[in-house]
Amino acid sequence: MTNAASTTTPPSRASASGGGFELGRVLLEGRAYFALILIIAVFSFLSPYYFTVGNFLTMASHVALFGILAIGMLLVILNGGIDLSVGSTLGLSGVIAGFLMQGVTLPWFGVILYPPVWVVAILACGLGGLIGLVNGVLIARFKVPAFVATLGVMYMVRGIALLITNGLTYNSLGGRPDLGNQGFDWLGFNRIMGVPIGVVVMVVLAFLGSLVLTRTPFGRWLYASGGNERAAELSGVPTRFVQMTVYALSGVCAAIAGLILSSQLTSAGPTAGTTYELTAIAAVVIGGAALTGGRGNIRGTMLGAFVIGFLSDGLVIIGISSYWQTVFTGAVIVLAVLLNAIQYRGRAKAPAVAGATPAAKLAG
Amino acid sequence: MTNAASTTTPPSRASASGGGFELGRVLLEGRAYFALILIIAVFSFLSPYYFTVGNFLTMASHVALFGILAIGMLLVILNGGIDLSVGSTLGLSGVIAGFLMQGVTLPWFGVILYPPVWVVAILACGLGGLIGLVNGVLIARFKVPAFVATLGVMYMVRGIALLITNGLTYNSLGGRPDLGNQGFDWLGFNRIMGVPIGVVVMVVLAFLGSLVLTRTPFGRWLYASGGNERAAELSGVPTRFVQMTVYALSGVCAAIAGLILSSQLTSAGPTAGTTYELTAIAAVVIGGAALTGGRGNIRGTMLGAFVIGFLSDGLVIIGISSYWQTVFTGAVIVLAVLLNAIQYRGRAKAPAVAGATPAAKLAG
Amino acid sequence: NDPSNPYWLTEGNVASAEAKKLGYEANVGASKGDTNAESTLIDTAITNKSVAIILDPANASGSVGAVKKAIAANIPVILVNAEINQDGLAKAQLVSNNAQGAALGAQQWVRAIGQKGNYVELLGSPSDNNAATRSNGYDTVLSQYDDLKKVGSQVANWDRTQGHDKMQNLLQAHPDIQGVISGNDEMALGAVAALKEAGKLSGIKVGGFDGSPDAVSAVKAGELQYTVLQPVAIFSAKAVQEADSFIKTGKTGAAQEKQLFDCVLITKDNAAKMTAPFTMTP
Amino acid sequence: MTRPDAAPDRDAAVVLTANNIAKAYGSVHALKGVNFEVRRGKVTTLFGENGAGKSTLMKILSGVVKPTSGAIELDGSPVTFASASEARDAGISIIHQELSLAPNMSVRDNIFMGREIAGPTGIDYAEEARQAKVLMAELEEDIDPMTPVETLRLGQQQIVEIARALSVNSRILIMDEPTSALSAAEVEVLFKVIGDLKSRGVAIVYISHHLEEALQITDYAVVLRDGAMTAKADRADIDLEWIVRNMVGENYHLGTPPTGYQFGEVALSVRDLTVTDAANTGIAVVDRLSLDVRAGEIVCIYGLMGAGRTEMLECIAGRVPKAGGEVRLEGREISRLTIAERIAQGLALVPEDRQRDGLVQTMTVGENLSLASIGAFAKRVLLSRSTERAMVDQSIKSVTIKTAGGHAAIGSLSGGNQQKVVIGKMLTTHPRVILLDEPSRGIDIGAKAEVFRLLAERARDGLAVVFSTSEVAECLSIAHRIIVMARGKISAEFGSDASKEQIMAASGEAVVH
Ligand SMILES: Nc1ncnc2c1ncn2[C@@H]1O[C@H](COP(=O)(O)OP(=O)(O)OP(=O)(O)O)[C@@H](O)[C@H]1O
Ligand SMILES: Nc1ncnc2c1ncn2[C@@H]1O[C@H](COP(=O)(O)OP(=O)(O)OP(=O)(O)O)[C@@H](O)[C@H]1O
Ligand SMILES: [Mg+2]
Ligand SMILES: [Mg+2]
Repeated sequence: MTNAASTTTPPSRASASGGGFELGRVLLEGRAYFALILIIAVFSFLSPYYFTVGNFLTMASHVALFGILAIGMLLVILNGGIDLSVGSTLGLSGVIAGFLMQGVTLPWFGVILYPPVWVVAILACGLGGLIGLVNGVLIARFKVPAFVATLGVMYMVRGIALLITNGLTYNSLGGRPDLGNQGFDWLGFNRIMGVPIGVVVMVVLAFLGSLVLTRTPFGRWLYASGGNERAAELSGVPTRFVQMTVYALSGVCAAIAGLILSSQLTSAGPTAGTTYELTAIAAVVIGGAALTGGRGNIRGTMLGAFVIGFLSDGLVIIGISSYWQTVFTGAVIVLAVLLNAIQYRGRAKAPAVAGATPAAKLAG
Repeated sequence: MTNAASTTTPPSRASASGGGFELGRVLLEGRAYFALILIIAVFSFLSPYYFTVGNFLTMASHVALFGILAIGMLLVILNGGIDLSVGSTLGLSGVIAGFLMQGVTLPWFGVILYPPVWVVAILACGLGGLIGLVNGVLIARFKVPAFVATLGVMYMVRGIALLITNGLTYNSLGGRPDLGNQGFDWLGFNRIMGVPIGVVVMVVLAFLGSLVLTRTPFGRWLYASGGNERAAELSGVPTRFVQMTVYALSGVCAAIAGLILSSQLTSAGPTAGTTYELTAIAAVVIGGAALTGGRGNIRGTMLGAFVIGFLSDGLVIIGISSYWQTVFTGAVIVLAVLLNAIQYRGRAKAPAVAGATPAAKLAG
Repeated sequence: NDPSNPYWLTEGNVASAEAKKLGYEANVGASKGDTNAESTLIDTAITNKSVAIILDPANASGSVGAVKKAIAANIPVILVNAEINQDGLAKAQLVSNNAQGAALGAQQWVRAIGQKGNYVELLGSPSDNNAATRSNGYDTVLSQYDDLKKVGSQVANWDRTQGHDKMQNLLQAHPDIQGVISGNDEMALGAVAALKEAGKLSGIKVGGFDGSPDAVSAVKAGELQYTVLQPVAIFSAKAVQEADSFIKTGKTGAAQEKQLFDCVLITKDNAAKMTAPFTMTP
Repeated sequence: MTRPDAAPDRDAAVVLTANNIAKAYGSVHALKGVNFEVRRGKVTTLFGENGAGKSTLMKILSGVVKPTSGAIELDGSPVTFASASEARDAGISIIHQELSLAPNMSVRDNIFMGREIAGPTGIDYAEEARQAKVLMAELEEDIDPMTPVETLRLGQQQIVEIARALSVNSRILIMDEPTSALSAAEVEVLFKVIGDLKSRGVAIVYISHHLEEALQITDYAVVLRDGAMTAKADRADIDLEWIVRNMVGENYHLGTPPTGYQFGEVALSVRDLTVTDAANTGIAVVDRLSLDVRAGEIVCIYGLMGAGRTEMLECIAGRVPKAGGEVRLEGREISRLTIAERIAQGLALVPEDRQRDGLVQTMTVGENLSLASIGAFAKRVLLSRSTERAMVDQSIKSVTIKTAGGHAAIGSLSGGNQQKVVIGKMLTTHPRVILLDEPSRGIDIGAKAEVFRLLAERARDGLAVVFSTSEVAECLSIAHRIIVMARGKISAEFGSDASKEQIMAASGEAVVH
C-alpha cells in the first residue's frame, strides 16, 4: 500500500524542499538519465544518422509537443489529479487557430476579419485555459473526481473540434501578406540559432515551471495540497484556487502544444492529439512523479518526455515495425516504475503516516 | 477533499451492505434509472423504430460488450485500482481466437491442429486472465501504481496483437465442418429465445458478479481492501490475493468480450477494442462507483453501461452526426457525476475522518 | 497509413518489394491517419537521408505541411492512393480513379438490386477525401434512378466493427431496405456480418470498395455482391519505378503529376482471377 | 466550585468570548448554545468526553467551521471568521487534534506552508529554515528543518504541529489534545513553553484526556457534556474527582484486576524478539525482548512514545517482519505465518490507530464487526446472512456498542464506540491471545472503563490479554502484571501493586506532579 510513497519519496523530498540536493533523488533521476543515455547509445550504434545534431534537433522538436503537455500534466498530477482532456484541447486549439486564420465573417457588418497571428495565438491559449478552468471548476467546486471530469471534457472537446471542422482539416494556415496575418508557420518552421521554436518554447516553459514550483508560494501550496489537502487548507492555503489554476495551466499548455503542432503542419485537424494525454502522463510518471500528488518535479518530467520521444523516434529511424514501437513504449513505462518500486521496496515497509495513506490508495 | 466520500457514500453503503435497502441508494440509482428512462423516452419520440423489441435487443447486444468489460472494471475499481488494459486484452483475445481457428501448425509433427471452439474459447479466456495476472503482480507484488502498470500493459498487449497478425484481420472464423471446429459464430449469431448470446452472457456474468460481491467472503474482502487496505490486512484479509484476483477477473471479462465481438464480426482485428477501457470506466462511474475503491455495485454499473449504449445507438438511429455522439457521451458522463456531486455536496463539507482521506486524494 | 487494413498493408509491401528489386533500401512506416505521426515519419526519413519518399497522405490537407518539409529537404515525394489539396509539391500523385471506380461500383450495384428500392450508405472517415469522392461517385449514378431512395447514411470510419454496429442500428431504423453501398470493404464486411446475424443477407445486397482479399472471398461466397479493385499493387509499384527514374533522370517519366489508375470491378464471375492480394491476372 | 450561571471572576481580562454558540451537523447537535471565555495570560482547559463538542467549539473559534448560531467577540467587538487564515490573522492559532501535516514535505515547509516569508527571489528559504531551527530548539527536539515529515515518528510529528502553531505569534493559542502522542519528557517541555507564553500574555485554550496532566497547567476549567457546558471553575476550586463527575455524571475508576481464578498454560511466549527500525536504518527498535503471557492473565506494557511497543506488538501479530528471536503461540512457533493464519491460530491485534488500521470507513458497523471472521459465515461458498446478523447483534450487545444497529455507518459512531467495534471485531475470531496497542488512545474515561471491564471479563474466560498504554493510571487498573519498556527492552516488571512513581521511574520518565 505504500508503493506510491515508496516509488517516489526521493524526488518528492527534493522538489518539496525546493532545491535541496539528496542522494535519493540522484539515484532515482540517475536512473532516468541512465535510461536516456542507454537509448541514445544503442540507437547511435544501430544507425549512423541517429547521433547527429540535426537528428537530435528533430527529435527534440518531436519531444517538445509531449514535453509541453507533460509540464501541464505534472502540475495537475502534483495536485493529486489527472487531466485526460489535454489531447482533445490540443486538437481544438489547433482547429480554432485554423478557423480564425481562415478569417471570421461578421455577417451583420458584412466584413471578414483576419485577426493577426498573435491575436489568434492568444485566443487559442485563452480557449485552452477556459477548457482547463471547466475541469477545475468541476473538480474543485463540484468535487467531481478528476479522472471522470476530464474524461467527460475530453469527449466533449473532441466532439466540438469535429463539429467545427465537420471532420475536415484546415490547411494553408500560412496566412496572406495582403491580409497581414502571415507568420503562423513561424512557430513550426523557424529556428532560433538552429533550434526549432517548439523546443525553445518547451525549454522556456520548463524553466518557468520549475521556477514556480521551487521558488514561489504557489509552488509550495501545490506540493502541500497535493501532499495533504486538508492540512494545506487548515494552514490557509487556498487549495481550491490552486486546484483550478493547475487545470487552467494544463489547458494553456495543451493549447500551446496545439498551436505548435498545427503550425508545424501548417494545417489543423480535429483529431490531432488523440491519446497524447496518455503519453504525457507516461512521461510524468517515468519522471518519478507520484499519481497521488505532492511528489515529482520538472526535471524528472522532462527526462521522461525525452526517454519516450528518443526511444520511439529511434525505433522509426532504424526502421522497426510500428508494432514493436507500441510494445517498447509499454515496456519502458512498466520498467521505469518497476525499477523505482523495487528500489524503494524496503522503504515501502515503513509505517506510513496518516498523511501518507492516500498515496497508498491510488496506488493499490 | 471529501468529494469522493461525498459523491458516493450512498451506493457504497448499499453495495457494501449488499442488499440492505437505503434511501441514499434509491435516490442515487433512481437518478441513473431516470436518465435511462429519459433517454428511451426522447428517442422513442424522435424515432418510431427506437421503441421496438428488435431494436432494444440490438442495442442490448451492443451494450453487452461494454457491460462485460464494465463488470470486470467494477471489481478493479472497487479495489481502488483501475485497468486501462482491457481494450487491448479484448483485441488480443479475439486475435488469438482467430489465430487458433485458422489452425495451429505443429511443424515437428507436420500436422495442423484445428482445436474445437470450446478449447479456443477457454484458451482465449486463459490468456485474458494471464494478462490480468501480470497487471495484478505488477500492482500487488511490485507496488506499481495501477494506472501506470495497466497503461504499460495496454501498450504491450496491443503491440503483441498487431505483431501476431502483422496488422491483418483474421476472418472466416466460421470454422469448417470437416475440421469439427465449427460454431465459433454461435456466440455472436445465435439467440436464446430471441436474446443475443452476448446479452445472455452479460446477464449471467452480472448475476455471478453481484452474487460474489454481496454473498461471498471474497466480495466482502474486496469491499474491505478497497475501503481501507491496512485495516483489511490487519483483519486477516488476504489483500494481495484479492488484488491479483480482481485484475485477473477483469482480464477474463475482457477476453470474453473479445470472443463475443470477433464472433459477431466472424473476424478478429488487432485494433479491436481501442479506447473501450474508457467507455467501461465511464459506465462504472456513471453507475455510482467511487474511483477510490470500496464503493459501487453491479446494478449501478449495468445501468451506467445501458445509459451510454442506449444514448449513442439512439443518436445513430435518429441519424445524428457521429460527432454529436462524441459530445453527448462526454456530456452525460460529466452530468451523471455532477448530479451525484451536487446532491451530496452538503455531506462533502463534513471534515472527512482520517480513514476517508485516501478516498479524497485519488478523487481530487 | 494504418497497416491493420490489408489494403494499406499490400500498398506498403508491394512498394518495398519493388524498391528492393530496384536495389533500394525501403523503410515502411505507418501514420495511422495521424498527421503528426506522419510528419514525424517524414522527419526521420529526412534524417535517414532517404533518396525518395513515397507517401500515402494521411489527410488531404493535413499532409501538405509534411510534404513541404520533405521538399524543403529536397527529397522527392511521390504520393500514392490519396491526393493532397495542393498541386506542384509532389513529383507525382498516383491515385486510383475513385470517381470512376465509384461509378463502376454503383452501376454494378444497381444491376444487383434492380432499378428501385431503399438503400443506406456507409461512409469512410470524412477527413479522407476519398470518402467524399466515392460517395459523390455513387450519388451521381444512383441519383439517375428516381426509384432508388437513400434512406440513411452513417460514418463508419472505414472500420469493420463500426460498420457492423452502425448497420445494426440502420436496420432498426430502416427495416425495409434492399441494398447497402459502402465506402470500402471493411465496412461492407461489417455490414454483411450484421445482416447475416439478422438473417437478412439474402434480401439485402451489399457492395464494397477496395478489392481486399476478405472482400474477394466474400464475393466468391456470394455474401458481397461485388467489390471494386483498386489497383493499389500496380500504382504502388509504379510509384517506386517513377521515384527510381526521378532519382536517376530527374524526371518521373510520367506526363503529368496527377495520374489516375482505373479501378476494376470484381464480381462472382471474375473473382477467381484474383491471384495475389489486390492483383488480378486477366 | 461554582455553578455555570455564576459570575465569571474578574482577575484577568477576557480577550475572546463565545456567546451561546450552537452547531448542528445535520441531525447531530454538536454544540447547544455554549458560552465560553478565554482570558489573556491564562490557560483555560476544556474537559469533556469523546463527542462532547470540544473540538467543534475550538474549530468554530479558529474559523475552521462556521457556527449554526451564536456570536464571537474579540476584545469586546463582534467578529466572524470566513476561514482559518482570517482567524490566524486576527491572532488566533490552533493545534488540531488530528495531525494536519503534508508528509511529502520538509518540517520547514510544513511550518510555513500558507504563510510563506517573501524574499527578493520568491520564498526566503534561509530565513524560514532559521526560524524553524529556533522553534525546534525552543521545543528541545533536535529535528533538522529539512527532514521530510513522513520519516518522523508520531510524537515528533506532533512537535512539528505545535511548532507551526507557535510560529505564528498569536494572542490566542488553542491546543486540542497536543500531547496525545507525546512522551512525558516532551510534555514537560511543552508545559514550559506554555509557561513562557502565559508570561507573554498569550491566552491559551487546552484540551486533553490526560486529566492529571492537564490539571498541572489549568487556570480555569470548563467542562462540556454532549454539547452543553456543565460546569466551570477556577483551578483552586477543583480536583480530578470534580472534573470526572462533571464529565460523566458519576465518579469512575478504571477497574481492578479480575481475581478468583487460576491462570492457564503459557499462551504467548516471545523469545529474544528483535525488530529493526521501520526505516531500515538497522536500529533495533525492539531489542532481544522476551515475554511470557499465561491464559487468563492481563499484562500491561507501559512505555514512552518510541519505546517500541507498537513495533513489538505488530511484529507478534505479523504486520512487521522480525529481525530475530521467536514467537510461540501455545507452544507452536508462528513467526512464519501470515497475519490471517495467526488470526486463525487465535492471535488477534487491536492496532494503535483505529482510523488508519482498525476500521473500514466505507462499510457499516456490522460489516466491520464481521470482517475478521467473515470466512466463518460461509456455508459452502455463500455467506449465511442470518448467521452473520445474529453474530453482529450478539457482539454489539456483548461489547456494548452504542449504535442504531449493524447497518449504521461506522462514521456515525463516537471514538469510544468505534474502538469497541475494532475490539469486538477481533474478539469474534475467538482468540486465545489478544494484543491491544493503546486501546484507550483518544477515548473518554467512561469508554475506557467499559473497555477494561470487557477485557477483564474475557480474561476470566481464559483469554490472555496484552495491552500497551502511555497512561500510568491505566497500568494500575486491570493488569495483573505491568511491564515497562524503554528503548526496545523490558526495563522493569511489577505486580498490580506497583506505584505510579516506580513505573514512571522505570520508563526513564521524570516523575511529574
Ligand atoms: N464533521 C462532522 N460531521 C458530523 N458530525 C460531527 C462532525 N464533527 C463532529 N461531529 C459530531 O459532533 C460531536 C462533537 O464532536 P467533537 O469532535 O467536537 O467531540 P470532541 O469533544 O472533540 O471529542 P474528542 O474528545 O474525541 O475529540 C460528536 O458527536 C461528533 O460525532
Ligand atoms: N514512521 C517511522 N519511521 C521511522 N521510524 C519510526 C517510525 N515510527 C516509529 N519509528 C521508530 O520506532 C521506534 C518505536 O516507535 P513507536 O512510536 O512505534 O514506539 P511506541 O512505543 O509504539 O510508541 P507509541 O506506541 O506510543 O506510538 C521509535 O524509535 C521510533 O523512532
Ligand atoms: Mg476533539
Ligand atoms: Mg505505539
